[in-house]
Amino acid sequence: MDAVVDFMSIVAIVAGAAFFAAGTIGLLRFPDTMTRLHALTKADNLGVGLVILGLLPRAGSITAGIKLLLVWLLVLFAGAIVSQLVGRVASREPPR
Amino acid sequence: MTFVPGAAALFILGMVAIGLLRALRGPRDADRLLSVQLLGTGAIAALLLYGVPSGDASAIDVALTLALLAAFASIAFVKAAGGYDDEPS
Amino acid sequence: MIDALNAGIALLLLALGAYAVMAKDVFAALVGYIAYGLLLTLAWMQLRGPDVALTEAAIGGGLTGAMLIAAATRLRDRDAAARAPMPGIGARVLAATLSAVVASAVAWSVASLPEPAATLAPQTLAAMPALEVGNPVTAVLLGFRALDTLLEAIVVVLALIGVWSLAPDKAWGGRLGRLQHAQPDGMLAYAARILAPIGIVIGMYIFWIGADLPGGKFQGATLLAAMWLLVWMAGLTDAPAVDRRWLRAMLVAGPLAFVAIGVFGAVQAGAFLAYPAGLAKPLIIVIEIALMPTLTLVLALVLVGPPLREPER
Amino acid sequence: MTALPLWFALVPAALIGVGLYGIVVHPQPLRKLVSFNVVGSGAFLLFGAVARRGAAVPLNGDPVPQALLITGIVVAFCASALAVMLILQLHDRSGDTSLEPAGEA
Repeated sequence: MDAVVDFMSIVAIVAGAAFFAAGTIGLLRFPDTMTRLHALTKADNLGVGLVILGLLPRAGSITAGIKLLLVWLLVLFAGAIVSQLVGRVASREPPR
Repeated sequence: MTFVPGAAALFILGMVAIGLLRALRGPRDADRLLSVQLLGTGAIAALLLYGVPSGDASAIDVALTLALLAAFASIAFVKAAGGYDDEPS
Repeated sequence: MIDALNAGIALLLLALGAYAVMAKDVFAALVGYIAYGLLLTLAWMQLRGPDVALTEAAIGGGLTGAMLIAAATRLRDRDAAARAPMPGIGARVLAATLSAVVASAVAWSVASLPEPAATLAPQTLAAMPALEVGNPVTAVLLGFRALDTLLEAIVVVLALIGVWSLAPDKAWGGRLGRLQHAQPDGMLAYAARILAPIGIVIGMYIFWIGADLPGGKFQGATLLAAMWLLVWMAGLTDAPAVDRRWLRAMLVAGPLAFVAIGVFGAVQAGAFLAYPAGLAKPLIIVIEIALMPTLTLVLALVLVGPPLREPER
Repeated sequence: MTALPLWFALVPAALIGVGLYGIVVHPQPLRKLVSFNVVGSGAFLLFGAVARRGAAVPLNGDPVPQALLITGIVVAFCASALAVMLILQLHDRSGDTSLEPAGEA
């Protein structure tokens, strides 16, 4: 049982790291601000989400687990707000 | 069992550091800001990957603080750039 | 792997610090500086200073970035100083040489620090039971170096008074800062309504655990200040007028309570800021609670700025 | 355990040098302020490395410098905020933030 949990935890962490790689590549390679915003939110939402999912079994206590989930929720929320607001500013200027 | 998280922390940090090249290139302020946003989330992930498996409880509190203030610089930017005043509602 | 992480963080810090100084574009430099602040938080964790990391996360990761970006966006394009020429190549080489000499001197003095390292950690640990707090950093802040903390609380209030003193004469007595335009049902107001309650809980939590775990009044107050600023930027509340009595009372309440407890110690225990036996923990808690509103107000209002609007009649 | 982490001793020294260069050469006050903060954080990091060096079981670092660092960071922030407000006031009243005497700028 422990081995299964460990395995899942490692899979989730590696997948999370992969989303960060995807976010970076998107941020560097995509042609304009809006598409870059799209790449960024994947790293925000799924990258951090999967990393935290992988860390949950190692959290050690219920409180620590709840705080980890709260971190993810806050990151999700911040990502949503930032993409709305920055997207609004970017859409008012002509694309460069 | 701390090898994978540690390596992942290093990898993520390296990735978001490369993402900072976008801050170098721009061309817009918004683009530069995005790379910092990515660095912020990467820092949160690296912090947790490093602190949680080694049993460092304070790492979660630091990550909580960073996550709470993650949107702060961007909000200040949008306010100051005037992107908010004439928002269609 | 720790070495690789340390080396990576340290080199990235150097690169970002250099970028923040050297970048051509002002905004790019500030973005570099904000990234630098985020990395500093990681560096403090690696240096095993979680209390410092929390402070840096709250101030360097949040308030400083917002302050610099807001300032740069207001100055942008209209600021002739940004286009002023850099000094000539000769002057720059001279400056670089001078800076290199200073940096080498610092590096050399670090390399020749005495072995074994001087430390006050054992003394701190030995004296901590008398203070009944579990976090050694809090013990230092409010125990052995309480005078520093008192002076700091006074200095930050002075900084706010300095900011206020920039007010134009006709605006004195008016509300602080500029009016924030916002839509009550807009995106930003939504963000503030969701984030502020969560942030206040987290801020109080960080404040409360400070007695025994990393955290405390500075970190907690910074978070509360950030949340108030968020609500203010969203236009959901306005800054108070500079001449409100409650505002001034709260600003001086923290330092005054601190001084009063110091005098109490001088009478009861024979030295300024000494805690009578058995009363250490309650007195420390009183000081922390009294300083909290003062610090929150100062940290928020130094970013709001001086009063700029004429007083309402 | 008490060995000084080399990276966190040499990099801060370099940061102090870089920041000092920025303070000298930048004509714009806001850039000078950022450079000044780089110098400050370099000094803080150096202090933190010394704190780490003074680790003694069971502590991971000397709490005295760590406590001073916290007060230092808060005071540095307030000083920076005051400086930013001065720069903004200079801009509002004179139209730019040049430090040159009027007529020469």
